[in-house]
Amino acid sequence: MSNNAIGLFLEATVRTATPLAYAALGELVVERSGVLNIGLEGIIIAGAFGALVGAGAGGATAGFVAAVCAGMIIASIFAFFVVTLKSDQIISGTAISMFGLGVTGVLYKILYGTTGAALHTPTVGPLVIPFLGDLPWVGGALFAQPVVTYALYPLVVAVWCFLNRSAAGLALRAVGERPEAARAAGISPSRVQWISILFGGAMGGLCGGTLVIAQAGTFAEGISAGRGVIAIAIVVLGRWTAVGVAGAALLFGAASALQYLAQAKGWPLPYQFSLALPYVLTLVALAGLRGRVAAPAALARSDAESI
Amino acid sequence: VAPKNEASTNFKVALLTPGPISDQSWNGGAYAGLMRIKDSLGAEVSHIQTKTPAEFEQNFRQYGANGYTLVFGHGFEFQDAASRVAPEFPKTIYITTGGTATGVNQAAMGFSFGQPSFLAGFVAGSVTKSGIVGCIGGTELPPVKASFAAFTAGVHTANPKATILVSYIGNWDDASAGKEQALAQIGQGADVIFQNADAAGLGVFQAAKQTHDVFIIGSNADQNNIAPSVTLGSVLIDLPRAFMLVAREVKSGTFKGRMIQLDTKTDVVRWVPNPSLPSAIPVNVTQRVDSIRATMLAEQFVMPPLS
Amino acid sequence: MTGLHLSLDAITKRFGATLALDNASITVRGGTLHALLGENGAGKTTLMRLAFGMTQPDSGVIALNGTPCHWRSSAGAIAAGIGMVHQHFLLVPAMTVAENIALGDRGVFTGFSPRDAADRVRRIGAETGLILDPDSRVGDLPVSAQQRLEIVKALARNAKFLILDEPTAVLTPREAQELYEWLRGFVIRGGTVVLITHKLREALSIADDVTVLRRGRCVLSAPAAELNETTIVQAMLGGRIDPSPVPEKGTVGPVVLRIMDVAVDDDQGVRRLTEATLDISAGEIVGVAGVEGSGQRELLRVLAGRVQPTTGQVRIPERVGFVPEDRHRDALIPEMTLVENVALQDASLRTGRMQWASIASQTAALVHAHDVRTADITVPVASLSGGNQQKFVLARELAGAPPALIAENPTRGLDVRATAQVLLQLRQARAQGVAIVVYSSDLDEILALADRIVVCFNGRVISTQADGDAIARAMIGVS
Amino acid sequence: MTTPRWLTRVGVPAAVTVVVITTLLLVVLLGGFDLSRALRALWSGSIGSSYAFFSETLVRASPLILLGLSVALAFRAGIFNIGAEGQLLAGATAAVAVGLGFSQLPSALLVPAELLAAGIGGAFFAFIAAVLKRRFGVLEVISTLMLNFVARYAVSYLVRGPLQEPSHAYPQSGALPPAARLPTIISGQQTHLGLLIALIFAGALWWYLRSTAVGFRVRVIGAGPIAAASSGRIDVPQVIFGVFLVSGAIAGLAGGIQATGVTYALYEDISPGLGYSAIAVALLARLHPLAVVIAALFFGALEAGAAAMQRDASVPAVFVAVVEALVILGVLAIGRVRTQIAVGRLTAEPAE
Ligand SMILES: Nc1ncnc2c1ncn2[C@@H]1O[C@H](COP(=O)(O)OP(=O)(O)OP(=O)(O)O)[C@@H](O)[C@H]1O
Ligand SMILES: Nc1ncnc2c1ncn2[C@@H]1O[C@H](COP(=O)(O)OP(=O)(O)OP(=O)(O)O)[C@@H](O)[C@H]1O
Ligand SMILES: [Mg+2]
Ligand SMILES: [Mg+2]
Repeated sequence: MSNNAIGLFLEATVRTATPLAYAALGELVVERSGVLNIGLEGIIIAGAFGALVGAGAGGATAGFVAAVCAGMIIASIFAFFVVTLKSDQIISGTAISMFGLGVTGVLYKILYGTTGAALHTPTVGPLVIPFLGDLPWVGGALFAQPVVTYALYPLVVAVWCFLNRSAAGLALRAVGERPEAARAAGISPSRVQWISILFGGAMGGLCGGTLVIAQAGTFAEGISAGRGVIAIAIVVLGRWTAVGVAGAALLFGAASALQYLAQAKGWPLPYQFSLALPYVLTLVALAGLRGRVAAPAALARSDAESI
Repeated sequence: VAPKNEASTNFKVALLTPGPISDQSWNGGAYAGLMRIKDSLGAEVSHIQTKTPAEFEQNFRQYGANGYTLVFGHGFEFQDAASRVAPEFPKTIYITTGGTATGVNQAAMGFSFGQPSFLAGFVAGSVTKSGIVGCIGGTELPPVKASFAAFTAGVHTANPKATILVSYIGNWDDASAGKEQALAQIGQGADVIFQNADAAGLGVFQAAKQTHDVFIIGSNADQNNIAPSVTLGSVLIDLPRAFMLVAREVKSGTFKGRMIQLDTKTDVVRWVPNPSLPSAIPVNVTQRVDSIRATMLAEQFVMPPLS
Repeated sequence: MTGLHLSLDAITKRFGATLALDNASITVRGGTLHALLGENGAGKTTLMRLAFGMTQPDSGVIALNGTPCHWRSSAGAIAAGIGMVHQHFLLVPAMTVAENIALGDRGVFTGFSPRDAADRVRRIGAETGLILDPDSRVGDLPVSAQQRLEIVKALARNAKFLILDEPTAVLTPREAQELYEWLRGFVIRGGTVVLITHKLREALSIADDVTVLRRGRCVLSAPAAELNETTIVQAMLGGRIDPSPVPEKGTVGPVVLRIMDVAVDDDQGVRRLTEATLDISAGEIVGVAGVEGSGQRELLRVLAGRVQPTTGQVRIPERVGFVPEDRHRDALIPEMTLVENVALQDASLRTGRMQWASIASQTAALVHAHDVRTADITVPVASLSGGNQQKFVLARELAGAPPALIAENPTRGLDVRATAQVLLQLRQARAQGVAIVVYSSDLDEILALADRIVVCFNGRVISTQADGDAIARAMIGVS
Repeated sequence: MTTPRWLTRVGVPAAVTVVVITTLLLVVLLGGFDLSRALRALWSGSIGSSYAFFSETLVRASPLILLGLSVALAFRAGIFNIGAEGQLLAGATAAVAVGLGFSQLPSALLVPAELLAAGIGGAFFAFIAAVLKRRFGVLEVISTLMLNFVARYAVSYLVRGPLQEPSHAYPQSGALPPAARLPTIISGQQTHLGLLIALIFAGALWWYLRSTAVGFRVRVIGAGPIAAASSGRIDVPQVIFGVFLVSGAIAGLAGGIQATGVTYALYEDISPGLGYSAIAVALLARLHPLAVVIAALFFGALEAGAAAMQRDASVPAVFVAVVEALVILGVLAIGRVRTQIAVGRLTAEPAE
């Protein structure tokens, strides 16, 4: 492969990984607080829709703000059910997914009619960083991307620091591992989970926002296309750590980029094999990562606080 | 949305689509057809979006039981269910757009999508500078495959040495993945891309908007307005027209179960160059296209052997 | 007035049908050490959880230095300077010691530095003698280390008022001694302590005041100087304990458990036990002593057939009763009913249909014979008080007279009467010819119970004379 | 506490119900369609007529019962198998392959052979995840999820390759001959034998978990794996392996009855995410096999009613999704359904 081909492949890798990394970093924080948000799909699509409306009204920045807000609104419904009412997380998540997909479809229909929004949404293009952007191979992938990709680099560090180097992060992890112990230490598990779910909503919203404003430049009813589920898988693959999640998102991005490349190069294999590649590679990576992996002990436990 | 004047008639028409009607393509076109039947023929209409074969049959049966006169299953995938249900409800006429199954009260509409696809291919083959032309589909369905084959024949007629790349996105909604597939093909040198991916195809237009000197050809609906600056034209199926043809027959009682082939001559399928980009296609190419089209109208056109 | 002065007045607390506290009152004078005593299930833990804000009373007033407090969570109590050491540890197993210590530091932007937290752990260890490795994962720690961590956690928060719920139950006598000394010093420096314990002698020797609870009511409250063990036991039980006749020691029979040259490696491949050779015969009780991590844990599990040795020969019967130290995790399924937990024993050997009716009647008989206090045999085991869970495990493992029984700390957390009962049951089993191995961190208990004693030191099993000093020396490797 | 208990018990669900209904009305107002018509459609399309009940609701519920049982069994053993979707596809594929390959066999042999193949197909797909778990310590929650996608693309390939119908025009398998189809069990209705099979499995699983020693071991492992190994002396990894396969087989069987009882051929989109709905079904039933039947009926009725809302009340699909979501949330708020399992128990440790 030529230098250029590798560069393009890496660019596609980072582009594909970016929205996934947002959603997965949010989900990471949510899961570390003991909540499994299967409703992430609904949050992402809400973010995408928010971005469409916001960007249409006030430009790309407004689009991202609206995406975050939309994600948080859906997330707050989820939080109300699983934290306040202590309903089953998986059923609630399933319903929230459906709700997100449905409600955005409804609003889309109301605001844009049956003809849709087409490609008139403002978008953000790549912002090339001088010198770095011209580096061979990785220049395009790492330093000629939209701003949202750059924002991700410090975000990974920030999430890592928050979880591992702050008292609040410690409290959040304790809630995910053993809420009774957290309570005994004077921490309110409900409050922690509410906040983490809202954060997850904001990040899921950004995932949707990225899809619309930095990538597709449009909205379609199923545009989240299973990314919520993939993000949850990425959290597991990344072993519930910020750096691991970033790596897993990149791995998934790379596998997808390879898939695009395989098809574009006309490699002689059925296209379904190409499409299955990211999933198979993830499995192989997991099998290669032998060893003890444990989810947060109180994950998906809805009786957590009733000691 | 709700039917307003139901009193006038008991001409009831139903439509089953496999995807959302906001896709500005296959499904949106069919819904426009249904609306035209409602407005022009005063029919009472019903629409349901349903994707799984198990439900096709159930819904066909319900429409039959509820006295619908005409039921469209929008896609070849509906034909098995239609064949099973049609004999049970002889008073209801079942039409599938695609497929070949027919019966007393069952018809299949075939679109000679190959002819305009050939013309589009001819344009693409003439316009390409790199000699590399791409096709991007949602999933590999018979009409999509047939259209790509005819397109390929057209490209080779204009430019025998051209290379054709074919990629499938794997679904019809993921506009972001559609864009990545397009970027991967552009990375391989493609400078004209023929897309047939409904909502996901919007991403293909977006990719071209962000790249220099890449043109897109749309499918199914007139997609010339989606991204007028990069669209060469659209291979159009005038679904409202096609639906009206059948609905009139049914309403007037002249309908016979048969294979209804709709071609260039019926003006249901046609190649529509983008009027806002008149200079993109050289005049001599346009002339050649018109002369080939004339042979089609005269039913003298012979498709070159498809590889 | 020095220190924090806490009073709980006319407190009532119900859990469903259970009246856990019935108009109970207690006054803890600032700058004193107050012992809270009572039999299992008397309501001690519940009363102190209320004082710590973890639950709220149905009625009654909690006042600190005369000011009524209405804490909605333990955050309020912690802020007021109260710390609590929980009987059932409230630790986060997946985190390190240092992280558990830092947990509960307030503030959104407060940082967490593992190094500072580790220093804190070491400093407190140096001050109190409660030594812990700051970087080890709590889930991997033995129970006694977890107990130390619970105490260190409360101290790290600079509590001025400490509640300790049975803190010495799993400590070695030496560790307990060190803790008590430190507590006295804490009180002298102006701290206040409430100590819940079942070790009456110790309580009397270090407490200033004593309160006794019985069935949710305060039945005695007086300065320790005015009390003796007999008056306390009478108050606790509402009468005297009748000394049961100690069953005759039967004759020692054939060898039942035999291990030869056994070695055990742990998951990391570290050798935990080496060259272990031991015979245990029917009708004898062998006591095992040793400081934690000396190999006794592995020895007991090999004898119980729960761990396969890395090398060496093991000859044990198919069924061996086993009472593990962490009964909550290793012996019981708390959410399942008593009946199901009886069925759990040797579940792998069961075939065909479950004979629920007969298992239920077996359970009823066990519960009756061993005086397990429970509302019903179809309630979850989790609803039993800790002491009763312990009795229940022992009853189950002794059922049907297995050829051998292995027990770790069998009287941990039991009140005087229950302790006496357990010891009696072990002796009765010996009389019936069961081969018994008992490990206890309480040397006195082993000395009182065992026919012979082996000491584990550094992964080796050493036979020694049944003499306190000799054993104590062997335990620390001095001969 | 200041809030009386009864208020939280009754007040919160009541408040949520009000909110849910208000949202529903709001959605209706926004959409501009007729609410009473929509609700009537929901009712008449699900249980309001014998046809709706027997031919729509029950037909949709049948695979959901089996899938719900599959999920419930796995979860009971502490296995977080969310691969019912992939196992269903594998089962449907195997059933169709056998049905087409041995189409000359008499129906009495062919149909059982198809269903057996479906079970084996599902078990095989679970086997992959079970081996990954046991040998490589791969958490099944992610491996089964990934395998769902793999299954989808595998079916997509098969219906265009080895299993494609004879004319090679359409991405679907050939149609099963009548002898290879599950018979219907009520004349004039679409209810097929699969329903009976599903009900039998529900009863059998209930009996098995409650009354047999093996079933008891499964429950014990799910509730306390460490105590199961220590006190019960159970070979936990081995039992888990076995349960995983059985769970996969039941999901595969669901695919089998769907292919042989409803679609009569293999299609790419043969499952509209039934395997995912099944997780909600199982949890709503609190993993109780008999309750799974009821939960599956609820979901089946909801889906049938939802289709009727689109058809008869012109409620667009997206509105229908909102209504379905609100109904589920309403049930959650009123029933206060809580999880019975802690995913965190599922620590994967490679076997040594
Ligand atoms: N959360 C609870 N739910 C139901 N019952 C409870 C709860 N907590 C305590 N109880 C019951 O209240 C009573 C008092 O329990 P408590 O734990 O206070 O006893 P205790 O004096 O600490 O006993 P022990 O010496 O065994 O520790 C017991 O009968 C116990 O079963
Ligand atoms: N929901 C509940 N219903 C009934 N009992 C409960 C419930 N929750 C907790 N319990 C039990 O009540 C008891 C509370 O008291 P605690 O935890 O202090 O044990 P304990 O009585 O002190 O036992 P011991 O001192 O003998 O170890 C515990 O055994 C606990 O498991
Ligand atoms: Mg207690
Ligand atoms: Mg206790």
